[in-house]
Amino acid sequence: MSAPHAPGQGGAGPPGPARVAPGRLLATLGGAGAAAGALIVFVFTVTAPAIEAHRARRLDEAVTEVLKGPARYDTLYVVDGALRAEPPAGAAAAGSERVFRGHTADGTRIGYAIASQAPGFADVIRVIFGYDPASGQVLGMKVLESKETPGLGDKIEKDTAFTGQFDGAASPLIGVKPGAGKGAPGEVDMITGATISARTVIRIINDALDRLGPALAADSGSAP
Amino acid sequence: MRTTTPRQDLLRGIWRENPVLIHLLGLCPALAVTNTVANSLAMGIATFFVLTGSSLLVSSLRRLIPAEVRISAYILIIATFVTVADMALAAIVPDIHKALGAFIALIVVNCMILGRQEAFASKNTVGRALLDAVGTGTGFLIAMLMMGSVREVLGAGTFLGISLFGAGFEPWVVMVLPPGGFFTLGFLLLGLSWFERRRARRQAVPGGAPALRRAA
Amino acid sequence: MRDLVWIFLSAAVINNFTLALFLGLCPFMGVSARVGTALRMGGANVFVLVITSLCVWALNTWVLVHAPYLQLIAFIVVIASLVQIVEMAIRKMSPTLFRELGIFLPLITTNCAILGLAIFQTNRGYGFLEGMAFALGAGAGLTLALVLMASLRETVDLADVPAVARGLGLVLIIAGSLSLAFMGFAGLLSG
Amino acid sequence: MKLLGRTFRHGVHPPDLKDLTSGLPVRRMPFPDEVVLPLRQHAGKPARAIVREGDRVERGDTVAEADGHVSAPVHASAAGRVTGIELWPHPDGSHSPAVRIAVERYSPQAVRPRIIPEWEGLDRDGLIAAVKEGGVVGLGGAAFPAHVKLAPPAEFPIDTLVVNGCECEPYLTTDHRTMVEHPGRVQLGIRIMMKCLGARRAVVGIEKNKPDAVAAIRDTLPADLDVSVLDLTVKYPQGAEKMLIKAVLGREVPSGRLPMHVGVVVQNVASLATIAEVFETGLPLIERIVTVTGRGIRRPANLLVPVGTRLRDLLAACGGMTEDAREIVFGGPMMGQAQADLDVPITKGTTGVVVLGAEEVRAERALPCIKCGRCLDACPVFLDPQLLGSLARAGRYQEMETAHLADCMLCGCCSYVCPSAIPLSQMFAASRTQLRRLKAAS
Amino acid sequence: MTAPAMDRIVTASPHLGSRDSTPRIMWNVVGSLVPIVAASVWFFGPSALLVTGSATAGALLTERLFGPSGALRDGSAMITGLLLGLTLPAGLPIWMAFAGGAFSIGFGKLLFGGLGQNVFNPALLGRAFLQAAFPVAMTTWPVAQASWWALRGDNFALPLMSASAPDVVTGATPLGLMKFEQAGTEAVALMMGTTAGSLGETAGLLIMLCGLYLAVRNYLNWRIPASIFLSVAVLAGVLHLLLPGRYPDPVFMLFSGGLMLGAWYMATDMVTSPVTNAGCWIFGAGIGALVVVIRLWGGLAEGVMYAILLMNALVPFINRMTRPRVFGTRLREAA
Ligand SMILES: Cc1cc2nc3c(=O)[nH]c(=O)nc-3n(C[C@H](O)[C@H](O)[C@H](O)COP(=O)(O)O)c2cc1C
Ligand SMILES: Cc1cc2nc3c(=O)[nH]c(=O)nc-3n(C[C@H](O)[C@H](O)[C@H](O)COP(=O)(O)O)c2cc1C
Ligand SMILES: Cc1cc2nc3c(=O)[nH]c(=O)nc-3n(C[C@H](O)[C@H](O)[C@H](O)COP(=O)(O)O)c2cc1C
Ligand SMILES: Cc1cc2nc3c(=O)[nH]c(=O)nc-3n(C[C@H](O)[C@H](O)[C@H](O)CO)c2cc1C
Ligand code: SF4
Ligand code: SF4
Ligand code: SF4
Ligand code: SF4
Ligand code: FES
Repeated sequence: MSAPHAPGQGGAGPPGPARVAPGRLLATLGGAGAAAGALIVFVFTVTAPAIEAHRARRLDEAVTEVLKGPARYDTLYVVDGALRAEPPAGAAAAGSERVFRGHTADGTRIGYAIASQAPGFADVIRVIFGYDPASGQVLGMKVLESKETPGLGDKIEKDTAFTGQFDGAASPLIGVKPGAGKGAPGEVDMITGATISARTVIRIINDALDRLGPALAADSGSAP
Repeated sequence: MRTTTPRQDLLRGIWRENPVLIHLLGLCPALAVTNTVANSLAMGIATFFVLTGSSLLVSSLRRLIPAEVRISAYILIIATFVTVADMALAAIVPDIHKALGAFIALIVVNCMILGRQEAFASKNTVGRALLDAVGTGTGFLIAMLMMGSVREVLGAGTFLGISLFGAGFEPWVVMVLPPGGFFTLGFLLLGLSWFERRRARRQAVPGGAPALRRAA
Repeated sequence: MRDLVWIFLSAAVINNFTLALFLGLCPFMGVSARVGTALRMGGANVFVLVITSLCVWALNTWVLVHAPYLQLIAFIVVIASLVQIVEMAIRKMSPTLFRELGIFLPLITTNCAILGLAIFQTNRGYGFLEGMAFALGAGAGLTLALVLMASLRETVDLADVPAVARGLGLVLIIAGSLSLAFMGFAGLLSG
Repeated sequence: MKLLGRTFRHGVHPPDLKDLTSGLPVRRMPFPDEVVLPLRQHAGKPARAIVREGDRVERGDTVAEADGHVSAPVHASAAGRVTGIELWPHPDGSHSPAVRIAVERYSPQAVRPRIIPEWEGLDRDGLIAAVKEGGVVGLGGAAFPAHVKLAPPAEFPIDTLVVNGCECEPYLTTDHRTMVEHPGRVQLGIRIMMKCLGARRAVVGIEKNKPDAVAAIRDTLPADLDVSVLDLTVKYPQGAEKMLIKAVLGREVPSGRLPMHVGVVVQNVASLATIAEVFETGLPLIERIVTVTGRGIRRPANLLVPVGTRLRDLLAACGGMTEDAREIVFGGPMMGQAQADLDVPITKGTTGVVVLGAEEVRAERALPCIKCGRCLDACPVFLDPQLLGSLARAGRYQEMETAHLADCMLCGCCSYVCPSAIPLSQMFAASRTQLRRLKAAS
Repeated sequence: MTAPAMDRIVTASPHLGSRDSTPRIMWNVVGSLVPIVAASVWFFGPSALLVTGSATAGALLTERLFGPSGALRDGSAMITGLLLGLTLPAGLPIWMAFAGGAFSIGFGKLLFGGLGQNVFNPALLGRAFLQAAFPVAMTTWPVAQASWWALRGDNFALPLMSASAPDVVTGATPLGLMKFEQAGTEAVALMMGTTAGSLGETAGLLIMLCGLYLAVRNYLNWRIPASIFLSVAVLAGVLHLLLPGRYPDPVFMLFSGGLMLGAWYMATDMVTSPVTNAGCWIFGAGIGALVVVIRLWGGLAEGVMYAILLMNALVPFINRMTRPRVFGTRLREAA
């Protein structure tokens, strides 16, 4: 790996700028790092409230939409298959699943908002939906994130005829071809040309309810 | 050092040496986030900001940064500006921030930015580095907008979300899908190359081409 | 298990890292003229991606929970240094492997595929195994795209490509066509 | 393999078109007014002229002698006067030095009395010297001096002599007539050659479309030697020596090597008959059988032609050409050389003259290669002509070399099958020249 | 002597050539497509002619304008146009079919240098482009209507405007039924073509006959359709035996969708398939496997087009791996 040396250079060190003492290297890098860190922390402190507010607003809107306007909601954590009010301690905190329990102004429980996901046509689809264990009905559904094809798969979020069907649909949901339904309470008409996306949404909800059903039932059975 | 006028420093990057269309640098964002004009604009501005900021800092620190660690130092500086841009976008335009996703963070590794630091900012005065960064950044922004406009207009029939052709228009969905990105850039390059060749032919026979054609 | 398989396939073919997510385009355009080089570049990428996935998982689990705003800088610094260390280790232990892959390592330590993997893995909250599946899938996807492109380019090299399309114009059109073809994998394993 | 008949893999099946002449006995052509004897009628170094303008020569006299080991002498094919040694059109398309002889009108064309060597009495060296004196070269196409083949280096012992009676080119019937009319000579040639080579056995390979030739050779098989006859599938290029060795012995001559490296020497039947003639009549190679045929010739024939006869005279002897004659080819239509000049002489290696009619020749413009792969299925040496062709067009000669251009034997099968009429084998010949030039330059 | 009429030529050997020429092969393929186009008109009425005609017009016009002069004579652009047309639904606006034909030839062929130099099947690239550009129009399959004369769908939508006939009666293709409704279709219906689908994906038997004609005349490499059918039949057969309820039987898999047209006419495009016979077996087996994977586990009902395009991309690689051993080389290495 020896670079060709000019004869007069005495062979010491690579050609190019004069060698610098390692101390100075460290000092410069350290200095730059510290300055960069400081700048980032500064910007972070300035922007953090706004970012947090956006995040909260987004969540708020979603929960509000699928629970049909609760007066307030609590955040619950799924720990070992049961719902807890406090996050689990330690490292697991960040990764633990959350559900949101909505209440009317007078404190009656409306139901739970649950976020879940599965692979759709293009990529993972993430949805949040409201569910009332007491009646076994889905209260509403909103797609949080999807990359489905514009004009086809994106109807799962843009087509109100599709999203509207989830309001009050009995679980488990049954996906049917448009017009092929027999009028059963859990039927949801899928979207022609986007059967995969529509079916994924339905499956996400059914799977999430299979998984969390017992915990939700237990929680809604407990005293308010 | 190269002998260029400040005017050249500024204008060079905008078209003649456009980073995307001529040097094919920074292709990832040019393809990944140009499915709408708004995204292209945001990405272009963020990149512009990072490029100018980094160039400023790198050129002012150029005597302090030892050659051995210069690349690391540049990346550190760039990463800092990117983090700042990322947080700023998240705070100011959260929806666009969400749409751009990971690609804001990926500005760090945009070869165009590092390339300008290594090739220009680290060797020139603050003023010239600034001009160069503004030129290059604008060039990038222009390329992004060209891509974004073609893709949004054809792919959705809208420009910045405003419908152009009315309800009956059949959008060419492929244009906003990944293949459309490749096709659009490919087509832009073909067009450029066609223009380039035509001009070269014209210059080769100065003023003579029409006459020749008539004679033939 | 099915999730892991999906994560792998997703990065490899369904949403191919290069052809659908546009990550790693520089090597795709630059190192795809010859099949042999493309294969080795792909191999080096797999290698770095796996290391990256490990790093990111460790950073996310133990460090970044405390300082999320340092994410980007931490990724870059840690990945770059770790790859450097591994490179030195390989050079010591297996000079042949180093000759095959080593020369590519410095080039890709901080390319966008690597950083992209780090950020996607973080955003999607992948754990250790998922991260591995993701890294391997991404590596497979990059290698596949590189090798396909290289062998197609070797063929097209012998064609009478019109002057306007010579160079990257045609490469982009081929990439678009490949991307179209890969749409056939859309929705795989989703039903 | 046995079931399908003995052959090699790949190759093509052009129409054989031999009916025009296969039944016609060989007749002697009248002597022309002039013969032109190129000094280069064989592979290797050209011969050195030993006559001068104005010299009188008898039929059979040496006019040029061998220049080195891989070379052969040239003899006067008719009595007459040397009118010059000058550049003359050569069948390969060039102009090259030739001895012109004005033939004596009323000469009996008798040969000088000479000692006919008694072959049984000669040892190996004596036999080889006699063959060299006789100017015998391979009559199968390449005109390689026969005495060289008779003396392979000691480190490559020869166990088998393969006798090439395939004549797989369409139209040609030279070897066919030789076998039918002179089976005894062929057998004597085999005997002499086996003695020189020390070969244990000889195998005669004949394509199945010549049953009378197979029968003639079979009927004359010697009792005391291990000589056998194999009838082979009709397929071009069955007669190419590497393919023939594969077909009759199952041996594959390694790439870049010669038959002797696998213990084999291949000799054409007509060459063997000529060797025998040297010891039967004492005459050197001064005349040969030439098939003059094709849709463009009025009276197709198998003629015994003095070497050096000009094409013009030969055509005249066959009634001239028809109206729709389009192309005159020396050799078979697959590998032969098209001739532009009617003054070119017949040489020792000219197996036939084929005058092709308008509807036979291929005059279409080449279209782009459509990657149909037919050329790969045709190439008997398993090259990828399609790839070689693209590389040739791009001028990437070095890559052609790694793609085994050197193994191409220019048989033309690939060009024959190509639906886009791409002159592949021609491109390969040109590329070889280019490659040689590049190497010489560097 | 009689001087011959002197229009003699001097060319390089060989001086004979086989009878086949590229235009001859191409026009034979065009001829063999005529019955298939006729059948599509029989099933779908004048719409079929409109759609195929405009796809062909798009292809021919592009070749004429931007291709080398006289290129139309070789007939390959005609094949591209016809085959593209046959893969489209009868109700497609004809401007889309035209655009598809133009894309096929322009981007799929001419940009690579014209005939013989393209790496992807132009017709399929055009179809893939249309499918990605207009996914709704491309998956709207009109079914038989009351009158044979009635136009289906929205053939006459204005250029750049969408097909929005609300009254069109659409049906699901047999594969769509299988995939999204777990409903089977009778094999006889599939073979005779009385199902919904693209113009040329119905009437499997007819396509097979026309393809066989080409195979017998050696205008296509029979190994490709053979290996496709073999691999589809074997894979689908094994899966069907394991889980008969979940996976359809092989006969259905062979005769549904575009498999027949794809296997006989599109995978066999010599330009975009391997040059070696061994390569053709691999190529076909790969297509078959991808078809089964996409149909049974993918998000799309039909995968023939994508399978062929994906394998097209592998062709240079396959060619390189299956290049035959040059005569006499192994022995040399041993020596
Ligand atoms: C370019 C393209 C995009 C597609 N996008 C979607 C999509 O976003 N969601 C989906 O479920 N199917 C999508 N499809 C799949 C097909 O439309 C598929 O056939 C459809 O899901 C079947 O539904 P159907 O039986 O109701 O027609 C897409 C297909 C293509 C060709
Ligand atoms: C493509 C090709 C075809 C040939 N066909 C014949 C043939 O049919 N008969 C023949 O005697 N020699 C044929 N030859 C020449 C033989 O390879 C070989 O040189 C010859 O048989 C050696 O005998 P000779 O030296 O007596 O001519 C052919 C050569 C090539 C390259
Ligand atoms: C350079 C060269 C050297 C040869 N040396 C020998 C040799 O030493 N012994 C031999 O039997 N044949 C030798 N041959 C003859 C070939 O084996 C072959 O018979 C001759 O080239 C005619 O082959 P063809 O008519 O198939 O082209 C030699 C040929 C060439 C071109
Ligand atoms: C058997 C056969 C099949 C063909 N199939 C296609 C095809 O599927 N698509 C196409 O565009 N051209 C096809 N062609 C025509 C031609 O090969 C094609 O346009 C080339 O790809 C153009 O370079 C076919 C030709 C033949 C002989
Ligand atoms: S550096 Fe990375 S992000 Fe930038 S263009 Fe290259 S590959 Fe894309
Ligand atoms: S270094 Fe790697 S990523 Fe960058 S241009 Fe080269 S190959 Fe591309
Ligand atoms: S000419 Fe050469 S490449 Fe062509 S078939 Fe004969 S040996 Fe093969
Ligand atoms: S036979 Fe001709 S067209 Fe066919 S692959 Fe060979 S060179 Fe190409
Ligand atoms: S005639 Fe058959 S090889 Fe010469």
